[in-house]
Amino acid sequence: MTMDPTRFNREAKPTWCPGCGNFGIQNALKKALNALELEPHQVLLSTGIGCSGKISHWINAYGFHGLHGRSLPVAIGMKLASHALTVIAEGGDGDGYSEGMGHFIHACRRNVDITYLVHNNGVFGLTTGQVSPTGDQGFVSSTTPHGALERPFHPLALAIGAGTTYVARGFSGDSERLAGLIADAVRHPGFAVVDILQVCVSFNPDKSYKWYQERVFDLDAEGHDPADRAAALAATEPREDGRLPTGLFYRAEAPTLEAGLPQLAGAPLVDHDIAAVDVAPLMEGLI
Amino acid sequence: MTMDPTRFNREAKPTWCPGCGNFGIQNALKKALNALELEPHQVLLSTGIGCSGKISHWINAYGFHGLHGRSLPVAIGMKLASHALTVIAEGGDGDGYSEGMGHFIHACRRNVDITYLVHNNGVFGLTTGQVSPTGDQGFVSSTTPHGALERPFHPLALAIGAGTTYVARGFSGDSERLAGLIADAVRHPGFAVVDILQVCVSFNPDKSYKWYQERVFDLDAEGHDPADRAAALAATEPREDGRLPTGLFYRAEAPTLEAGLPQLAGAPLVDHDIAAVDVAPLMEGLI
Amino acid sequence: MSMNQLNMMVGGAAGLGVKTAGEILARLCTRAGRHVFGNVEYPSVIRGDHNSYQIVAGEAFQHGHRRELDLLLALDDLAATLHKDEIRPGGVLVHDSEKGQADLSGLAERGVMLAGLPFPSIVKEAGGDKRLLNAAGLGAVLGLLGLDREALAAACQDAFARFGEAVLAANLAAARLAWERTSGEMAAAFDRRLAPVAAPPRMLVTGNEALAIGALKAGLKFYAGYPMTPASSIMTYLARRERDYGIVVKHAEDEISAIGMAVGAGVAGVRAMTGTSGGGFCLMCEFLGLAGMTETPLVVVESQRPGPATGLPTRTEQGDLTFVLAASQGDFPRIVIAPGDPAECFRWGFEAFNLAERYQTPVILLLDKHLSESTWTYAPFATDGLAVDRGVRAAAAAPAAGADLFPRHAVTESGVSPALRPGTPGATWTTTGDAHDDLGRISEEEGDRVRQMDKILGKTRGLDAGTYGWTLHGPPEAALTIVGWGSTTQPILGALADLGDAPVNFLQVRGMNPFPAEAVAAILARSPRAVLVENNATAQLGDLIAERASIRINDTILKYSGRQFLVDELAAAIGERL
Amino acid sequence: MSMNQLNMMVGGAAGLGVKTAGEILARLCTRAGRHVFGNVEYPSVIRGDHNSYQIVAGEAFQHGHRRELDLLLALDDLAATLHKDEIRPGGVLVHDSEKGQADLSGLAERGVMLAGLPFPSIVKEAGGDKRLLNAAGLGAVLGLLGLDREALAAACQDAFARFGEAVLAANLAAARLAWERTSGEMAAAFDRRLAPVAAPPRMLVTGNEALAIGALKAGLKFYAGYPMTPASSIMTYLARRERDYGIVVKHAEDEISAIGMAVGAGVAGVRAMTGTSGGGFCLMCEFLGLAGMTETPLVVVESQRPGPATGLPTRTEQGDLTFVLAASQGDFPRIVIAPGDPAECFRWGFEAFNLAERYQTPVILLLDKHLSESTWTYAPFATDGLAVDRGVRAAAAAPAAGADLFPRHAVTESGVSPALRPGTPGATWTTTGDAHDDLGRISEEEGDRVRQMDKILGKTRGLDAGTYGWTLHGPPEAALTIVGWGSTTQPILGALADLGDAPVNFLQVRGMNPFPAEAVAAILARSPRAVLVENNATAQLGDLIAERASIRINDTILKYSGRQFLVDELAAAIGERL
Ligand SMILES: Cc1ncc(C[n+]2csc(CCOP(=O)(O)OP(=O)(O)O)c2C)c(N)n1
Ligand SMILES: Cc1ncc(C[n+]2csc(CCOP(=O)(O)OP(=O)(O)O)c2C)c(N)n1
Ligand code: SF4
Ligand code: SF4
Ligand SMILES: [Mg+2]
Ligand SMILES: [Mg+2]
Repeated sequence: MTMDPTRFNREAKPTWCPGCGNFGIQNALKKALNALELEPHQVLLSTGIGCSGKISHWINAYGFHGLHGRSLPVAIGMKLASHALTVIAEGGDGDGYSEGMGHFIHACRRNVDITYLVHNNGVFGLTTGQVSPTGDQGFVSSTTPHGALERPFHPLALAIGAGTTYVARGFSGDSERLAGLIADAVRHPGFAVVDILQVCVSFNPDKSYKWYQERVFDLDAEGHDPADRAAALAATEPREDGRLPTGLFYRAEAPTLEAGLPQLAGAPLVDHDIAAVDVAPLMEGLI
Repeated sequence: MTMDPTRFNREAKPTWCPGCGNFGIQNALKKALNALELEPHQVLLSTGIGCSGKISHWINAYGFHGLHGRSLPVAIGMKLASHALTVIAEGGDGDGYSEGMGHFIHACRRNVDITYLVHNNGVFGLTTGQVSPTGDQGFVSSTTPHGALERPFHPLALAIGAGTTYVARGFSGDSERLAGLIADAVRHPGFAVVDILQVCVSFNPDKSYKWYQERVFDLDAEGHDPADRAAALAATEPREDGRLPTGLFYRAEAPTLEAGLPQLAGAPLVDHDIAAVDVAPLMEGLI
Repeated sequence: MSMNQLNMMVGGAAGLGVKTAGEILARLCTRAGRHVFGNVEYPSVIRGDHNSYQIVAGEAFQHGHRRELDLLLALDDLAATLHKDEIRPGGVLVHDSEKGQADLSGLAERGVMLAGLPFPSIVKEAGGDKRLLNAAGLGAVLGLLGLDREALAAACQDAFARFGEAVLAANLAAARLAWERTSGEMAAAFDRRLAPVAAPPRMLVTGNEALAIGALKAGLKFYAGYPMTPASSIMTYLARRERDYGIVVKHAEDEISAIGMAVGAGVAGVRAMTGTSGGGFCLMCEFLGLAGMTETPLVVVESQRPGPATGLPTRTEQGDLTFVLAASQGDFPRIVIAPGDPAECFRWGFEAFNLAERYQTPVILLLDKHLSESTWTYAPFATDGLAVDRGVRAAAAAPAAGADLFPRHAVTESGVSPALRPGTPGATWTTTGDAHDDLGRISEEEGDRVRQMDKILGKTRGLDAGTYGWTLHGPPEAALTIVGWGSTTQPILGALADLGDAPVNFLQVRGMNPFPAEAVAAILARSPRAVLVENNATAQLGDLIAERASIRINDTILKYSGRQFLVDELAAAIGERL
Repeated sequence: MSMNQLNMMVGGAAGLGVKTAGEILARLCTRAGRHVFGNVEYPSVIRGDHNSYQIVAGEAFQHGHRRELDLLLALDDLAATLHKDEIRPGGVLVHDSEKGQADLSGLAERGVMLAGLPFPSIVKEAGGDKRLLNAAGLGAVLGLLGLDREALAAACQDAFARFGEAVLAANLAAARLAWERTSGEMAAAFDRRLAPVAAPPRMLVTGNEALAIGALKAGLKFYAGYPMTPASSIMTYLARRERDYGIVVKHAEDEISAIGMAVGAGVAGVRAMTGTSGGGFCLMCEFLGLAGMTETPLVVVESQRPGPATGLPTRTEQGDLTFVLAASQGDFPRIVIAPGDPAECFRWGFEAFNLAERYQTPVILLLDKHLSESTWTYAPFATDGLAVDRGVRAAAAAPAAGADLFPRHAVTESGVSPALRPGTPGATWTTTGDAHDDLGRISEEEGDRVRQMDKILGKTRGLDAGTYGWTLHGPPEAALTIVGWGSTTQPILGALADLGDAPVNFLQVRGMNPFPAEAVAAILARSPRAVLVENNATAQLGDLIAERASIRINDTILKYSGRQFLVDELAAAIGERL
């Protein structure tokens, strides 16, 4: 049976600005889910608050649009409760790298089999353009009228440092390749991060499609070995020529957290029968 | 005028367990402050909650013992308000790397001229020994009776990844060398992290003084170049022989956040006269 | 209504410059000697959907907005469709007659004048695109309001000069082309004008701006925040002035850090503030209690928006009162004040710091989107009489007898311990969020615990909310007493003005904690009938009055659609009770 | 007092095994057919300072602890010094007569028997060190209580066998050496015994254990938490059973993550819980509101300790009631229940999940350290009649007519929308913490907002706290009505028992929200005099009653030293009012 390629579409039209990179990400995600031959009901999205986080409303899957900065804990709870589902956490760079930084680092080391997509546009879009942790030093925004003083970090350097087992970067302007990275990330057993360079036409117009297109390239083309951790870290360093590597930075094999939980070896928790749990032995134990 | 070397002592006796590594850290900190020729009133401590965080009660300096996980934001506020003071943030690994992880990463990139000392004992001491984010995988504790599943990270790998300009590791069993690292960290202009391998005799007894002494060594002895970022990152990787590098991992020069604030070029904010601020121009501006 | 009384709205998709056009109009009205009220409505999206800016102007103080529009400038079809029925007979709809598709049937029959303009052609002729639409619309409106060519040029100069010559020229051209079409016959048929009237210079000011200026006047030195509507504009207002006023403004990584930094700055000895809305305030609860326990002065602004959760991020509600009064575990003194308008925002934005230092405890200023982002007109606020009071401070660091520690939490008669700024030579102090003794040392002794709890809980006893915590507007005795707080203050005053000599007064509660229980109880006791007016679903002030003043007001006028009461809507609801 | 009624305390520095010894004694008493109450007091330090474990045992149910000790086992000088004056005439002090330095003067004169033992020599002779001290102490106590050599051996076997042969042998040796010294003359002079009496088997159970078992019975599948006394033992109890019961227990990186994971698990369709104390609850506020807004079932345990801030981390207080009732911005339904003892912890630990799923909203169980960590004895809780009710669930995923979405927030008569578990084929749904329409789509329409707010705020209307939210203990009419809640329940009942036939009854409030306003008002209306008994500084239940039942109770008995009321202390305070 061939599947309807439009099955992840929803009727409603996204409210993103015309030209926003989020459209490309939405497209890529749908393509990836299609390529993975999933049905909409098998997918559960946990998203944050920001322009990015609204995506769960416009992908036909079960979708929970939660709090700013908190998509990861929710997604982890979802996966542990219902591990037969494909669980994807998604949000912005403000969401994930500012408010949610603690969860991010801990998700990296926890290695639950979920996928995390970060729409990285260098700004807080929905709150009208304040600099984000990946925005350039000197970036002028309403909260930094004299230029941002903090230096941005490369989120993937942190992801690798914290032990993530699948680390990639995509570009919102190349849906096709991005779809491939997302599909791969979902296939990867364990925590998979895809940081996505995303164009924000309204608040970061200097980093336009053209600006990115002149800079992004695929690490693959340089013969990068994603098993080489040091090389992956090196790839996160700024380049003199300003070029921006994308693609798969790092991949490693490691048991998922779920693999360490024998109680998940059978049916997902959500399928357990809870009508008649016997707690008599516990009470016996207290006598 | 020579200074009284006991001036950082307080009357009260610490309530730490006999043999606790925190005594060594307390000692080292006092030695460092002494070596820096500071007066007690020039030092302001911001500490977290845990066995470690109580240290501010037993160092004769101005001390603020705040919340679990939040010593860094408080310390940053202190420094920006009163930048002539030496401000030190201090707490445990649960405090700083679990509850406080988000603040840690952002402090690393913010580069405010404060020093951060982490008492890293692999456990939550004060709450009776639950595994911390630097505890070993498989560590059995009350919250992980079947062994911890998450892999520990090396906090210094994260610190370097996030842009810290001074990154070192000390050992609570070697006060002398630790004091040197702390003094250096305080001298360093910018955010300085000293992660301290700390013995917890009550909840992590396997990692005893002896255990550590058999493993720790100074990176210096290997000819490590602290200016070499890649080498510093490599030094955070686990070694096959199980040995644990200490000493200065990485140091870089970068302008402090304060340097980017011309309003701090004169007197510290705390010395500004606020009796007669003229807001008439602001109101004019709204007409 | 006089021809100088105006109720106008600019509407259009986000991104079309609705707010810019609205602000220009509001400022023009202000400079023409009018009092103005401006209400901005926008959804939580960046482009598209629908924004509106409503301007109510007249010779008297303007309390709020009302439904019957004199003029609607519809920058797109959706704006025309959504608001056309709000135009009164005799009013005008300025719309796109060239490409517009909105169904305008019935309007002419109702006596609405249709000022259709070929906007696409106009902006093209002016040498630009959609970005000139708001200027063209502005030109049309100014034509209708009888402004002459020079006044139009001056208005454009004022609004667009800062974007450079070219932008100014294009906008002026677009404005002029539209002005030409409306300033003749159409203007003649319209019964409103914007002719200047003599008036003292007035600010057009939001609650957030007024509060920020008050805080600067108080000597604010440090502000940390994390963007969250409707509090963000406090941070951005302050950030822009950071160098001029020698303060530091920090966009922190999250709200926990923001309040943590403010606490740290307060500990270090400067006046510090943070601000957020309900969601961010959730994350601040723990530090709030720490400030209470460690006796650290701190000012927190909580500007409400409709909850729960993300709710309606850009709309208005008064739904966080109960939360703010109870936030954080345990008992500690907190001062909570809900200003009712920008003048009160200024005053309490100043005074909050004196209270915070005098009582060494957190002070919360409770605003909401309506108060934070709407504009009113005021003469510059008087600053004489505003004296900085930093509370009890130790002159020098004499340690407690027999101890090496300055007694940071010394028990005194007032309950306030002398403060000592870190850095002062001669001693040091320690403090902690753990229970402690007078010297700030951790203590689990029952005696210390009770002693210090009695001390902190007692220290705001001297603060008499009876003196500042309420205002009874209107006649002291009336058949009906309206009870409200915060941003409903001005709509209620507007409604009362509408009701003329009706036997109704208005008890505005401002001191939420400490609470002016006696005064409120006395007023309610002598009032034959009371009705609560609140911009929330459950009448939270009603609960507070029941708890504190032992009177349950059962009659309520509540609105919780995310919008503020319109003056006329409220007048009608009150009128029904008379 | 019968010779079977016992009030004993073990005291000593943290690290000396006070708790272990206390627990062994408590279990021995239980197995000897006694009802037991055990109270543990310890500071927030790991070694040193002072811990105590008090055991009150007798043939009737034991409500709480009281001052007059029959026996004090002082493992060090500090314990002897701190508690020696609590020993009644005729009671015994077991102390170190070899190296002990405590001033014991006056005790003998008061008729206290001094059971001095050479503990250092004993532990040395047993081949060990300080770690055998508690076993030696235990031996001494059991000797005094008349246990024979076999009973002593059995007790040691029970307590120490799990640590291996060698440890058992050493402990037994130490215990026996001490037993030999006390079991003769000294025991003969002591008037209390631990001879077995016939009784059904009883559990020795804490509130946290009872709650955890109730939750497991309800089908709890997921628990996430972050260590925080006094909630931690729920997590550790569950973690140990995680494989047996097929559940997942996660120690998260912080409390935000803990509640976030629980919300995620709830969204996915399992019964999920988190737990913390006040400081951690601060960090959970935002997710609490999100659960309310998205209609996600969730159970949160808040076990209070004295605040504000870190306060007294290992002590007890009821200071978070107001906070828990108001936490998070905006209005949403929350069910808050304060169980009064382990039996109620079990019942509500079970029932909370039914309520959470029936009303699709958060349920908070409010405990405190006293209830969480003290032990009482109960026959195993009855489980028949406990039926799992998962609320309204859609059988299959039929999307709303004309839409591709299952209407997650459909407006129904009851206000509860059928739930659909993610993974169900045939449709999908979306939901959000933003204001939304019936289909869970973000909506800023005023109509949708009001419709959904009315829906969620109305849905707990069917939950009648009048039926479960209160208990009137004692005679229906009385001269004095005690009003209390939560963990003061048992001390109050104990005090009432002490007061015998005094004309006093006790209104225990259990449903904090919804609140049984009518019942409370009716009871208070017919009571000539009422007094609030609360373990906090400001009588928070008093405020709640004033707010909800319009009655202000001015007479209060408050304790906020971080310790629970002693039964006799409370009986005296109540007695003064009779
Ligand atoms: C706790 C909390 N703090 C602040 C906000 C306000 N807020 C909404 S979206 C946002 C930032 C969005 O930036 P990002 O995550 O980068 O998403 P983008 O809009 O750029 O996709 C903020 C700060 C919030 N909703 N909740
Ligand atoms: C918000 C909050 N959560 C939890 C706690 C309880 N708590 C106190 S100390 C501690 C852990 C301490 O571990 P660590 O920071 O490693 O310090 P250590 O005791 O090992 O020095 C925790 C979880 C708290 N005080 N506040
Ligand atoms: S503001 Fe930026 S990120 Fe948000 S929708 Fe517009 S273009 Fe996209
Ligand atoms: S528990 Fe561990 S860290 Fe805490 S005082 Fe004892 S030895 Fe030190
Ligand atoms: Mg962004
Ligand atoms: Mg630790």
